[in-house]
Amino acid sequence: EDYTIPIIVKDTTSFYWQIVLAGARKAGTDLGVNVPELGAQSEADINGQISIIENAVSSGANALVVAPTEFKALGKPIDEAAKSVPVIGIDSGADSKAFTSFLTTDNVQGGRIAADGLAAAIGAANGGKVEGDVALITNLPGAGSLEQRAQGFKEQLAAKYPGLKLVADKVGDGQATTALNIMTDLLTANPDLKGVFASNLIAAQGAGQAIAENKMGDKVGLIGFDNDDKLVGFLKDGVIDALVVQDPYRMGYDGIKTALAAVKKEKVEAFVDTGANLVTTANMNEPRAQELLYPKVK
Amino acid sequence: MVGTNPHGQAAEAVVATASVPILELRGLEKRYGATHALKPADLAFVSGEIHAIVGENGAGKSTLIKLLTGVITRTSGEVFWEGQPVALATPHEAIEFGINAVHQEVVLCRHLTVAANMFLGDEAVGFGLLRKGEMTRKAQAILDDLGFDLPAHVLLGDLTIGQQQLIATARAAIRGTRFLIFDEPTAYLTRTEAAQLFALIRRLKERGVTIVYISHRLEEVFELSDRVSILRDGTLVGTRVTAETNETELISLMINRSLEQIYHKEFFPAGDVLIETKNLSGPGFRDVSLSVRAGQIVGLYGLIGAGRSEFVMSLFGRHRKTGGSIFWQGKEVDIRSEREAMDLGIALAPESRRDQGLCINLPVGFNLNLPIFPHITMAGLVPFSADRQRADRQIADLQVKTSGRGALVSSLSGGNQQKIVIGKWLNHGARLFIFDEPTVGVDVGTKAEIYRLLARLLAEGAGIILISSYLPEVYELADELHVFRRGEDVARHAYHTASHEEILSEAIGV
Amino acid sequence: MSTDTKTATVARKSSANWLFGLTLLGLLLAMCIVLSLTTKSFLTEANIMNLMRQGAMIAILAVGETFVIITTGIDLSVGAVVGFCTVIAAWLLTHDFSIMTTVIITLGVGVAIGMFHGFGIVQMGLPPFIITLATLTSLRGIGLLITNGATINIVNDTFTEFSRNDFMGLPNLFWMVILVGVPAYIFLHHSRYGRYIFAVGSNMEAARLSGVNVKLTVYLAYTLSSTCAAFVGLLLAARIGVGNAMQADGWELQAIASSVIGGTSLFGAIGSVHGPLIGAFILATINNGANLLNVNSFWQRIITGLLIILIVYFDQLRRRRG
Amino acid sequence: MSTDTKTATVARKSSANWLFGLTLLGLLLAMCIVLSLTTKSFLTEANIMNLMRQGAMIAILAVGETFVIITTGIDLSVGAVVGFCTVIAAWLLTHDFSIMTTVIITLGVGVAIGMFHGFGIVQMGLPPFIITLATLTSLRGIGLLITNGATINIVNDTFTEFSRNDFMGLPNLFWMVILVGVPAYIFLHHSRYGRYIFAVGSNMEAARLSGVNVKLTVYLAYTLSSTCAAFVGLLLAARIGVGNAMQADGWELQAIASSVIGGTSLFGAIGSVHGPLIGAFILATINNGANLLNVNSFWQRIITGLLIILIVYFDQLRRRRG
Ligand SMILES: Nc1ncnc2c1ncn2[C@@H]1O[C@H](COP(=O)(O)OP(=O)(O)OP(=O)(O)O)[C@@H](O)[C@H]1O
Ligand SMILES: Nc1ncnc2c1ncn2[C@@H]1O[C@H](COP(=O)(O)OP(=O)(O)OP(=O)(O)O)[C@@H](O)[C@H]1O
Ligand SMILES: [Mg+2]
Ligand SMILES: [Mg+2]
Repeated sequence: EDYTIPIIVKDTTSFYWQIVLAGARKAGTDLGVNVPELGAQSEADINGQISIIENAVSSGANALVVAPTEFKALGKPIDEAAKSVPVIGIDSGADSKAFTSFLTTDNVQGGRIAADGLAAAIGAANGGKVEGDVALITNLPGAGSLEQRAQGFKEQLAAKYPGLKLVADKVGDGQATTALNIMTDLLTANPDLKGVFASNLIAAQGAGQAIAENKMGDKVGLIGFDNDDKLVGFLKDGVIDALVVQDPYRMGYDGIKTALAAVKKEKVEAFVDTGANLVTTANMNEPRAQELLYPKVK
Repeated sequence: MVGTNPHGQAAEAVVATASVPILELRGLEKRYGATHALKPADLAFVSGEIHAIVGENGAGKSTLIKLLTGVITRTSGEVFWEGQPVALATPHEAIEFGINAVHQEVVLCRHLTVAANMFLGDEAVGFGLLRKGEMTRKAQAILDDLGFDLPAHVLLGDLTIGQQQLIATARAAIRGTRFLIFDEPTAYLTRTEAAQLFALIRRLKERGVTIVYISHRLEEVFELSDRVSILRDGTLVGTRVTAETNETELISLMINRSLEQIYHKEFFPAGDVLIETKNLSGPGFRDVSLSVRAGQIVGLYGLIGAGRSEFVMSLFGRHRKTGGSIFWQGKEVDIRSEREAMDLGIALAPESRRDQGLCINLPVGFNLNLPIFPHITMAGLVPFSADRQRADRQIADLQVKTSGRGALVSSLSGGNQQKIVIGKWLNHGARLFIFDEPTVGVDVGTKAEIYRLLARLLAEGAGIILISSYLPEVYELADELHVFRRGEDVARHAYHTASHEEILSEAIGV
Repeated sequence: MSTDTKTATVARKSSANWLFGLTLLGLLLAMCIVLSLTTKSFLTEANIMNLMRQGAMIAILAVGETFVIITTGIDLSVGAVVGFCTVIAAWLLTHDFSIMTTVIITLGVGVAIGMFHGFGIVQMGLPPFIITLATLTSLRGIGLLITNGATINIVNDTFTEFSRNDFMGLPNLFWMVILVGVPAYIFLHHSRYGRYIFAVGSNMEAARLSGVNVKLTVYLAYTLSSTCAAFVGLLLAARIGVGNAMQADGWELQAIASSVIGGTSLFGAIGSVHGPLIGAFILATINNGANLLNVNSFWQRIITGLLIILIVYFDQLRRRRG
Repeated sequence: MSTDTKTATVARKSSANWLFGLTLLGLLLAMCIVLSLTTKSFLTEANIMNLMRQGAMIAILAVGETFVIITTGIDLSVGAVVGFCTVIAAWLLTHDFSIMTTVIITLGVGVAIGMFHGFGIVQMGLPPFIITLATLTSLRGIGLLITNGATINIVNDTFTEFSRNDFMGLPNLFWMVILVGVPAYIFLHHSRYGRYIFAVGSNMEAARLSGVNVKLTVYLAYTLSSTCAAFVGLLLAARIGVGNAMQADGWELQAIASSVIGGTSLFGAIGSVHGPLIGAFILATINNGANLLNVNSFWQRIITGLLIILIVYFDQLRRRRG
């Protein structure tokens, strides 16, 4: 029998989501499932994702794998969709009890890990002293997972690292160039800046470039989130001290696999944490890190 | 129907008490920055009269009219309406008093229908909705009553500029119930249409409407008006009872010197044939065969829409011909673009200065030199000096009234703009000059200069095609006169070999 | 005289005007027929309902935008106004305002934004492009400030269910298109101020000389546009159940594209209400169809661009031959 | 509002044209002085160099856009062209093309896109807004397709270092502004085709009847705009070290805003090269200043919007007063 299980990500135009899609594609070929790859125009495009879910259901999918753009907003549409087909959630949560299964990274936890990583980097660079000014760069306002990372990061700073003072909480407009400009200006305005958390791929690209340009890799700790060749290069060069890396490939792969199981009325795990890992310059050559850093996209 | 407002109630006939001024100006003045467009003027319009205003280009006539209709605000002075001081700050206020104007450049909405334009700002409404059918019917009735053979339901933009002018007139007539101003209304009209207009004006006068009439055609002034005021350089130099003055006096008041002859005509021996068409057809005209020789003016006369402009546009490469052939100095040519025509040695001053002739929001010098940039370009760049010299020379030669070559064309008066349209071709070194309605809106003095200029071009060995809807002009100037009717060349006359009446009936086709 | 021939061509043109609306509708129908034949899921009740929901919001925005474009203006702020108004609505609802009050206040915000645009254009003499671009930027900022960059959840179920429910077999969102479209049609084509909008777009000076209150007309057009956008903001808030200032990013371009596809001229004075509505649903159908056909989302962008060119091109051709 | 007052304004303005450029420059200087006094880091060599880098790319885009706007057109595609060209450049470099070849091919792509716009406008008769909006959409799609939605990492250090390095004390990126600005100035203000651009923008028919090759002029303007955008794509690729189709999103609006702040009229026939350059650096200074003053990112948006209104308004006022 032919099964169609669409995977609906937040934003098809970023590398992270391409890894998720690659995992799903692989699962599709492995399991003989037809996997349409769908996604909104940007991580903030809630309405676009709702329309895609509606269309996917009415086009006769057997199950859906969804990465909800926004916790609350996607709740009702997912409830609605779950009336017709099983829905598997990946990456982020939604305000719905209708998920058959749920494979996510906890983004708040990811933010905490980033804070830990930053504290470690600052400690290493300053002879063990974990104190000084730090900053946060968020790529785009209004995107749920980025808010959660910021939240986790700030909570952890307040709870565990009283010596680290958040002097700037900047939000860009989705452009690497803007993140680059923000980072350059941060370096200018805060000569004593000790560390920065750039909470996604694009923001980390911009921030990393600014640090590389100003040759501040040794002085300023930088933690990124997610990974691509560019960021791995920065990590190698010591521009970036650590990356918080999720396992998007597995989310995609297991999402489809779980969905197929659900369609076949097999028993599935209700909740799986796919985890967020801190990959540093030191541990980046370990096999697991390599697997995460170089996913099999093509 | 005339003089009724759009809702059909008859306007109260105003009893003309000849001595009471309906509108009076005291010290009315307008400055545009450094330009003193109208110096303090005192003038009283008597109820029920036809009051003509004459003056050179840029004398301030349109400025005066714009002040009276609330289009622009005055710098100082007072206006009294039936003895009461009034602000006249907005067009709306003027319309409320029953003051309306047909402005010099047709100002209506091309995208609306004729009927919608006629009722614009004063629509018939029922239950909050427009009564479109009713307005179209009424508009048609008014047009028919005025004897204008125009449909009310078409888009205004689909009419010729002359026809648009008639619509503007009709519109003003139904709204300017007390005081109506015409700013050069006949500039784009042919004889028959002008006659219709005069009939309308006389009927309005009978109804007691006060009329102000601005024209550069003095015979119209004498035909129509009761009194005439003269403006020179923004100064009101006098008012005369029309019956007690004459053309010579008016001209000398206007230009401060006398002008013995307006139509300056010189005869030159006909030279070689510059251009010849054989059975030329194209959009809007067909089967036209004519030739132009050096030293010769070929006049094209016809009613509006007769196809003359279309014909010359094909000669100039603006439209493609659909049949026949063109010979340039004996050789058959296919003129595919304006640039090709120019390179052959053809220059064309088009009929509509606003739509075709000028880049209105660019400087005078820029406009004058636009056709000749390829000639003065050196190493891809336009040298300052050449640019400047040529512009300044044209401004001086044509006596363009402007603050300098850097002034924008839009700040010039209508007649001076027309000089730019012509002037931009004089540096080009063409052999065949096509002038389409070259003297629209031009004052008598300038007209005489333009005619002199034509003679100069002929003397230099050029040939000229002169299109005019103003019969005396082509009649007096053309060595050979062609009459166009509905796209065809229906008659040809040598200089002064036919009467005005003959030519007119050939043009109308009766 | 030439009048006769002119009248004829004009008559043909004006009768072709209505036909033109029909022909765009024909294009929409043709697309639907093709999709019905090529996919098994297009012509299902569920999908048609989805399509109606998906096209609805841009359709309403496009109508508002059309008023502005007819006056030769442009309103780049509509997307930002939509996003901003989701925030306003969500804030009000979470602060226990009734739905009625929320709707009224949110629409009032739309009116105020439109008035501000009118003020900028009429009183300050700013180009519409600039003032609406500035509001776009600022409104997103204000919305983000109110929500502190996050989203506000709307807990009012009556409100959020509205956008999902149907009435007499049609989605409520589609009824809203009718609710806006019919008065807009009457206003634009059959009322005095509707005509003034055309007059101002055709020749502002002529309109002024005719005693038309040009300033008021400009105020009106921008206010209508912003109010439509505020209304869409309410609908979007109901549909997504949250207030978030970054929503509806780029919708202004979609609204303008819908309007132009629907025959509105960016040079002003030409436009209708039905055209933009059809234009918006054509765009929605392209997206819906591409999803159903499982077209890669990158190809979808490419195809959308090409289709916009083709549609507008053929539309121009037809009108020229008219 | 009336033509007459407008005309009067413009008449006086044309003599004040040069002064006007100076006065915008004055505004820029005033902003710099205020920032020097309120922050200790603004007037440092490092920051001034940063500012020069930050404004450079929009400045070049704005110059290209200005050519188009003067012809009464608009080019919405420039942001997308920039993003697309980062992809082209990155792809070429990772496929071992030399920097020289990469630069030439990428600029060639820009030329081709501009020609396509010219074709759409001149031959197909499409409104500039529509054809460039369509290219915007399609180009992003093609770029995403090439990169498969990811980024291409550029490993060529000579290439990426270019955007970081200085020459004679000025950042290379700023030299690029000069490299584009000076020929653009000469072209627009002193060459025959530069003048034709103004003529076409003022009155296309009059230009045509004066022997101007209107079609060629339109082609030229759009080609220059796209080529500037392609050039910026190269600079951006060098600066961020990746090719990514989604970069430079919304830069078209920034370029247009810079141009208008710099005195270009969206109704055509009014504009310069120095104006847009100053406009772009004014916008860059606003952002730089806000960052140095650590203004909240959301407030930054609000302030940018308000400043745009204020600057354009006072500029209008000054021009009106002469
Ligand atoms: N908007 C304006 N700005 C500056 N100067 C102006 C403006 N309008 C008119 N002028 C100047 O005012 C003077 C009077 O112009 P006006 O249009 O009243 O002349 P006119 O008598 O109607 O001439 P014409 O017969 O050519 O129509 C001219 O010198 C003209 O250049
Ligand atoms: N592009 C066209 N294709 C076909 N017919 C046209 C075209 N343009 C104009 N015409 C028709 O050609 C005829 C001639 O119009 P034209 O404007 O040339 O007359 P004219 O003699 O120059 O009169 P006017 O004094 O109004 O300029 C008109 O009947 C007009 O409708
Ligand atoms: Mg005049
Ligand atoms: Mg003619």
